[in-house]
Amino acid sequence: MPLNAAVPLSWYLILSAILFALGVAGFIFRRNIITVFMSIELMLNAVNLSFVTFSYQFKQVDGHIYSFFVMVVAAAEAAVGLAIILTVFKNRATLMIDEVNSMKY
Amino acid sequence: MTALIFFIFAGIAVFCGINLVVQTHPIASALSLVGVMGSLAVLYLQLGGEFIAMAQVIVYAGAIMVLFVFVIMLLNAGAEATTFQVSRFVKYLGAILLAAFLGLISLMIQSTLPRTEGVLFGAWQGTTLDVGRKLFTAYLLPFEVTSVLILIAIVGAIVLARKEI
Amino acid sequence: MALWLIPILPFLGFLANGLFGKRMPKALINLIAVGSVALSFLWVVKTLLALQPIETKYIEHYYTWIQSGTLNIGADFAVDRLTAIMLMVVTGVGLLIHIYAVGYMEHEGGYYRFFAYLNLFMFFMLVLVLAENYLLLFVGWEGVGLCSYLLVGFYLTEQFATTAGNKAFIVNRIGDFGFSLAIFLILRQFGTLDFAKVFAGAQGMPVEAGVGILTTVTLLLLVGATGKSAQIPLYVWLPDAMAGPTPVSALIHAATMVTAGVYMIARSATLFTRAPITMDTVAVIGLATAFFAATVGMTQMDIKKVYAYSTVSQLGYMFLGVGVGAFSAGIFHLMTHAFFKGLLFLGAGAVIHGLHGEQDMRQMGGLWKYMKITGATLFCASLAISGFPFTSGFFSKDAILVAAYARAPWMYWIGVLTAGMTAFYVFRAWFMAFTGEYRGHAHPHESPLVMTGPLMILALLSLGGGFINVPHFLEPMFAEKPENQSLAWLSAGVGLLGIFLAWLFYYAKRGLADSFTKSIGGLYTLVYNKYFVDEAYNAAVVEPLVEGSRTVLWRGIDAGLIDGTVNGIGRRSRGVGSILRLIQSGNIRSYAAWVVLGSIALLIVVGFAGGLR
Amino acid sequence: MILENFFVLTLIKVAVVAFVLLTTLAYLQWIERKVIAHVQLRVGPYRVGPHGLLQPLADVVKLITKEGLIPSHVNRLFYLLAPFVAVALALTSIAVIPFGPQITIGPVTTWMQLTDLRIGVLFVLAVSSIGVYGVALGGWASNNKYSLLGGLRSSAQMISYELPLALAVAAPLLLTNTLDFRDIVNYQSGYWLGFIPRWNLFPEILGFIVFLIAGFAETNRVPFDLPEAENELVAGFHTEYSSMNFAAFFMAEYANMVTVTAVATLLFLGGWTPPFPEPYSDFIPIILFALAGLVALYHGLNPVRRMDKFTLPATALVFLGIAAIFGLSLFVPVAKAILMALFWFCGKILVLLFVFIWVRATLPRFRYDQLMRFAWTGLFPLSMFNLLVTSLVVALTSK
Repeated sequence: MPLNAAVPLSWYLILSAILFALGVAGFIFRRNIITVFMSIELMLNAVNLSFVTFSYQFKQVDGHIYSFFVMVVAAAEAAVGLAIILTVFKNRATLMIDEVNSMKY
Repeated sequence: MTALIFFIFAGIAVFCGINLVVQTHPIASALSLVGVMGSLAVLYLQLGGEFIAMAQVIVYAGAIMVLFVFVIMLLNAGAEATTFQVSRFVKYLGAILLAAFLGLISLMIQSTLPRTEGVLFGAWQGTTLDVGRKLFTAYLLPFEVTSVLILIAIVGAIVLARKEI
Repeated sequence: MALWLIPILPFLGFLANGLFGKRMPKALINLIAVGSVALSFLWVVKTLLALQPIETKYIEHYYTWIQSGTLNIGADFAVDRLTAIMLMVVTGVGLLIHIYAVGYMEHEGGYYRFFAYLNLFMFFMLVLVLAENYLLLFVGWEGVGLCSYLLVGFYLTEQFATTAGNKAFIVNRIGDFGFSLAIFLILRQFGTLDFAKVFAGAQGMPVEAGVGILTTVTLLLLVGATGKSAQIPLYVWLPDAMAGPTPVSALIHAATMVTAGVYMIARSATLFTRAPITMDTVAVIGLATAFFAATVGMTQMDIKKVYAYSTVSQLGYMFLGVGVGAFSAGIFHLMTHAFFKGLLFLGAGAVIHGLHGEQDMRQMGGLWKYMKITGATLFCASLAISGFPFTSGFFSKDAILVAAYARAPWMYWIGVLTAGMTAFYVFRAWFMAFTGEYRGHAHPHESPLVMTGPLMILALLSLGGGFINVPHFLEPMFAEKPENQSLAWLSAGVGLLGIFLAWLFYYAKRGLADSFTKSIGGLYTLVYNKYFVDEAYNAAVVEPLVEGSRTVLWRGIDAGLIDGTVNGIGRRSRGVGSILRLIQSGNIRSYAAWVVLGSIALLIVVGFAGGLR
Repeated sequence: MILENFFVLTLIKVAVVAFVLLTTLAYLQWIERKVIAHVQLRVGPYRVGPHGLLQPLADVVKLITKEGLIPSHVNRLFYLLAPFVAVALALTSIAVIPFGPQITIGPVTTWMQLTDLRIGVLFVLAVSSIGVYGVALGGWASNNKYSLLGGLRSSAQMISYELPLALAVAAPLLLTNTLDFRDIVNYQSGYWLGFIPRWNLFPEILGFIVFLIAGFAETNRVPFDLPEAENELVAGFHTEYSSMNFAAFFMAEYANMVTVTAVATLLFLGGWTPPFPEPYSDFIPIILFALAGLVALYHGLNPVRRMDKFTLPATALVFLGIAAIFGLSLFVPVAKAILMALFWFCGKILVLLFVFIWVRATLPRFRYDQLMRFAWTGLFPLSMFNLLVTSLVVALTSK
């Protein structure tokens, strides 16, 4: 297709799907808590992209506002989550989620 | 032009996303995530979300990820131990599941999305004015609630980060 | 006109005292408790004056309480002449008793609790009286039952008090069960519970010869009434209920609550008049109760027990009245009874108070020297209850008896006999307490003005209350029965005879009573032990129930069936869990993978099982 | 015509701006050294060229020719990436800064600005917010505890001061009700009572002060230069850097200074709008430069030092020439527009830069905890208060 043609909306959505899948992959395959956390952020970003895309489709800014809220929530989540990670590291001296398993037994 | 920009930044985003997953060092992952966010911001601009694009950069890349990098540096988290031991289920099925998931999603998107006009840069602009208008009229209550949420998060973070926990 | 203000005021008092009373000084508690009731009394007066004359029913609708399908139950209050009388009685007598209680409860513990309960009772009682539909009335009905339970068991450190409370509550449950059944039947029959609609519907129905729907409904209502108003066979709780503080006995178990059954029957007069069978049942039950309780009352030694049984018997009179169709007479007697029986109890309370808790009449005597006001007022009350001419009891009781005569003469004769016995036992009590020489060990003393004041007011009312021509006032609602003076005089004469006998036995010739009782020893013991009714109930109802529930319910159903099932389920689930446990690896990443699996399944379902467009 | 083409035009602009900017950065350092030296009663750079005017050139040569050494055990990629990121981000934000009004040269009509972004303010905020990565990465990558501490400090400090900065920026935005720099400047054009410029400075004086202080912190300048506190952590995050990498960090710092001052000028000082009404303001540059030239000439005619005979008259000539150019430009509208705008804009920026340098020469350094406490308990509430008051006023006055 010519490089200055319009881009179908579905491509943005597929891109967001790919990013989401990558986030899931990171969540599943990584052991470092921080990386896992970042994978979650990646998923959130992917969702935001689809929000914005839909908001383009419907020519409404609501999608933007949703993703704005997602950002706010992500910020709060990051603050608390990183604090938790710090605490865990302080007590366990490890960042590997598999080694933080005392609730398991 | 739109397509070109889309391809460039979509490529960057995907590359950085993959990089995030495969890199063993948290800092590398964090920076690739920042890359993803930056390119996503550009795509937002393309989709006419000027405010959300800037917010993406300011909030995500500028605050959240800085926080991540900060923590990584603070804990001086080294590279992940390469002993790749996950539960059998994940080891054997994870990749397949993901592939299936991705395929299904793409299929659904392709089959459901109405064949509307594609995205042309500047065809529609969700101006900051509109966002502000809506945010402070229709979405006022959620907005206030998020403020409460943030307050809670602040308090929680401080409590967690206190010395004697 | 803000009828809602009437019950709400005591309720606010209840909230204030119940929530913060613990930290409040007694003066403040009194102010709140008495003040709230006084305010609502004033408001009642104002309302009634404003509504004067209450020709038609005045209804206030506040909001739709229950709205489901065609069923539409509103929270609405109404005032008609019947309600007006009840309101005056409840708030007026209630106010006096509140004032009295301030003095009586002076030295009791749980002061604020007592007044909180008392206010709560006023609230529920007023709701009951003001209610414009059966459900709201039922709310008040249950509420007063609750308060009666709370107040009977007020001395919760005493075993007998708590058991008495339980007894009152449980026995009432039986009645309430019948009442609720009646409500359901009414709902099914008329599709509504509003008095106006129900009675309008009933107007169109003929007087039932056999047992029809109306008869069933009214009989069930009667069951409820017998429970609340302590009629045979459900009267057993009332004598025990005397375990509560005396103001409670006066307010709840003499003046107001126990008369709720009578009120309810009078309220449902439209239904009852169309069910002659029920009417006869009511009359017979009332008569039997009256006679029976009177006999028991003659033998009791505990002063409060005497008055309790007299209450039962007077309630029987009221039932007789409404049973023979003289609703106005019944209500009339309800009012006068509220006066003199409240007075009797308060007087008894004053005596007990003066004797530091002594209730046995054998430990009294010669109290006239110590407490003249109490004695005088009690004397007035006794005159009134024994139908001494031109006292309030004279008019009301005789209105009933006349109506009974019009219905069936034998009823009248038994009623007269009962009247005689009534006169006998009240004066027996009075003579034993106030004449002769003091046989007790405590140091009797007159009660403070705060207690004697209400006594005197009530004394005036019980003497002059008869001139309030209630039957005439209620004429637009219930057809008035013809007066028949000669019959009235007869019963009054019998009353005087009873008084004379009492004077003879317990004042003039004291030995006579004992020798007499000895001569009829067997009968006396039988009566003295209340015909062993409690024991009979125990053997017939309670024991089998307990035994049955122990063997069948507990061992059989509970242990065997239910536990078995539960354990079986537990075993099963443990078996299943042992398999499912493999998923719960505690490895967060495998969880995530499972989530992905689930979402894939969801996608397949939504996407290809026609979830799309 | 080729000039109308967007790309060509932009390229030309970029070339001009880049050249001017980089030169300015180089000479900014010279100015700083000079000013500080005179504040401290020294002469500062004096040897290279007259009054050390060629010093920056020498510095550049030195830095280029030095060996750019990479310590062992550093994370090579990030070590090299960090200065690049820093300087790139620092220079990026210049792109949305307008230097003057719309002008028309022959057929071409354009703004004196690289890109006209409707959300320029947000853009600047965004770029400055990710500017921290350069410092943090540099500090972390160069495997050195001092550098790491410097990096950590700088990231914490920048996050902390981002808030007051943003809030202080938000206040004038509320007044002007736009995110476009040019609209903001246009809003500030005009005068109260005919002679007081309608700058946001006067209603937003509090916000301006907060902005400046936060700006000091954002650019890691004294008294907030904790990341490179010599006496605690040798040179902070750029301890390990040498030659061009070091120069890149240096440039980044100065570029950030320029950006902050420019933004402050645009937001609070009315951008290129002259402080005096139209006819008078035109003569100010002429008078200024002419005076300077005359003073130089006077000193040149009766010199105190040997070389003054030659240097000062030359300078005088330059100044007078500039004055003449300004004078002539009064008769060429286009030239006048450009020159006036540039004069006032650069003048204000230079004043602010002088304040930066002045503060550096004057104030001691904060302690780290003081720095943080100051940010969270002093500056943040202050800016919040300012924002609230402003919004209240706006809400009450706007209909």
